[in-house]
Amino acid sequence: MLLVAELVHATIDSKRLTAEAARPDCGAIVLFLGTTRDHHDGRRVTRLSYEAYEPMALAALEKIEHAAVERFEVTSCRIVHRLGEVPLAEASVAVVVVATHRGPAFDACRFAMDELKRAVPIWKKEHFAEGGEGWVEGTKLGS
Amino acid sequence: MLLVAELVHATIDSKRLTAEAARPDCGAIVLFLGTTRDHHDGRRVTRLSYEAYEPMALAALEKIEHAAVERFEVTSCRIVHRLGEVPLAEASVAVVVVATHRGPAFDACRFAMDELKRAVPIWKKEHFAEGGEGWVEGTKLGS
Amino acid sequence: MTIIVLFFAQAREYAGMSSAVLELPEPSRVSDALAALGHAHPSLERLWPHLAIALDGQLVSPDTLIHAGAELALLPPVSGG
Amino acid sequence: MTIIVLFFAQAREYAGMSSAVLELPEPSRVSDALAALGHAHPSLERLWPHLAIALDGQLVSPDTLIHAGAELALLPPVSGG
Repeated sequence: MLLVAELVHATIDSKRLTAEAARPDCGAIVLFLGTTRDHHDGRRVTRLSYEAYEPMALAALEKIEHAAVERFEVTSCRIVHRLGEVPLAEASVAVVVVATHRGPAFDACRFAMDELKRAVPIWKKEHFAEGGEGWVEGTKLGS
Repeated sequence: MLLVAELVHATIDSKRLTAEAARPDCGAIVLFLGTTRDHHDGRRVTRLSYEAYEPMALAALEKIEHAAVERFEVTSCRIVHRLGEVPLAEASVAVVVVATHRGPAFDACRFAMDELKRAVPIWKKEHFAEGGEGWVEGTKLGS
Repeated sequence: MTIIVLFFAQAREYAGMSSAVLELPEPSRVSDALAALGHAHPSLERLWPHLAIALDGQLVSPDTLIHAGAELALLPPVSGG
Repeated sequence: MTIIVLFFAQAREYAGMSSAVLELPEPSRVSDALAALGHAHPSLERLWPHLAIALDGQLVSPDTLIHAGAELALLPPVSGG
């Protein structure tokens, strides 16, 4: 149960994630929360929403979790991404890494987020204060 | 209220810390939790306790928070350290960094923990399963 | 044969649908499916250079052969996080 | 003059107390205070090479002059986190 990617349609419970992650044989937990921002490229954003190709996104998230554990001296890596509308300043994604020591925990958490932005079929749409909406310019999968 | 170092004698509420840290103009929150471990140098540890020179420790923690914000492109850095007895697998320290982008948030959080280990008058004592206890070998302040 | 096509993000908006059944001759490759989709929804064609294509959840190249009942997904550039 | 001395961690255990009032002649330096403390608590002396000393919350060197009412803290190597 150490590697459990999740896609959720409600608030990400970061307290539950860190509580479930804590282990008596590990000294370091790094939690990254990506939170929704009220501006992008100078335009004011009022709402954000996410969609995913869920089965493929889950497989991609699990692959990242496993890669993080293989590449770095960490015990576990768990990723949760929220879908649907996410209110401003709430977490759209959480990555929790547990390790004996903090250096690898920071490295693995950063790696997981870099991979998540690059290799997971999830899309973010911004709704602008001035009207209109747009998909955030992204990265072609497999590139 | 962005830089508020705290010394606490009860459970560190990481959910409150991340909730208070979240800002609509920032996209990244990095939380580090240092958790107490059940072993050290091959010996089984059953209990841990911390003590501090509190006024000087608070000043040192605040100095680290300010240094993190000055050195890295981050909005805030907040450190909470627990004192007294800390049960195994619970957090003895939390560092929360908020930033527009995640790279500086990871860097600043790691910097704050490195500084905390080096420059804050806090001491950790381990109680061993085989009996006996010992202060964890540390770093001379000012070195 | 028929396959299922899934449209995501911009592809969903340009096509005006999130999924569809597509009838294809046998044998067909991914490029044949895209040509048929472009014919049905010309607005999709400006996305072609930017799309990744998945067949049954795996990224594939345009010359990959499609089997009956496959799930083909049109994946615009991703922006999770 | 009198000053307050605070003992932490190993220093507290070796001295058998967490704080004390120390009487010193005027003028006195930090090194004079340490000599008086080592005289009263010989077990503290093995800590000297490892200790940092704070005067009113600031790290100081042994030749720093002490004023009446100062707070002198004996700080063994730190291990927070």
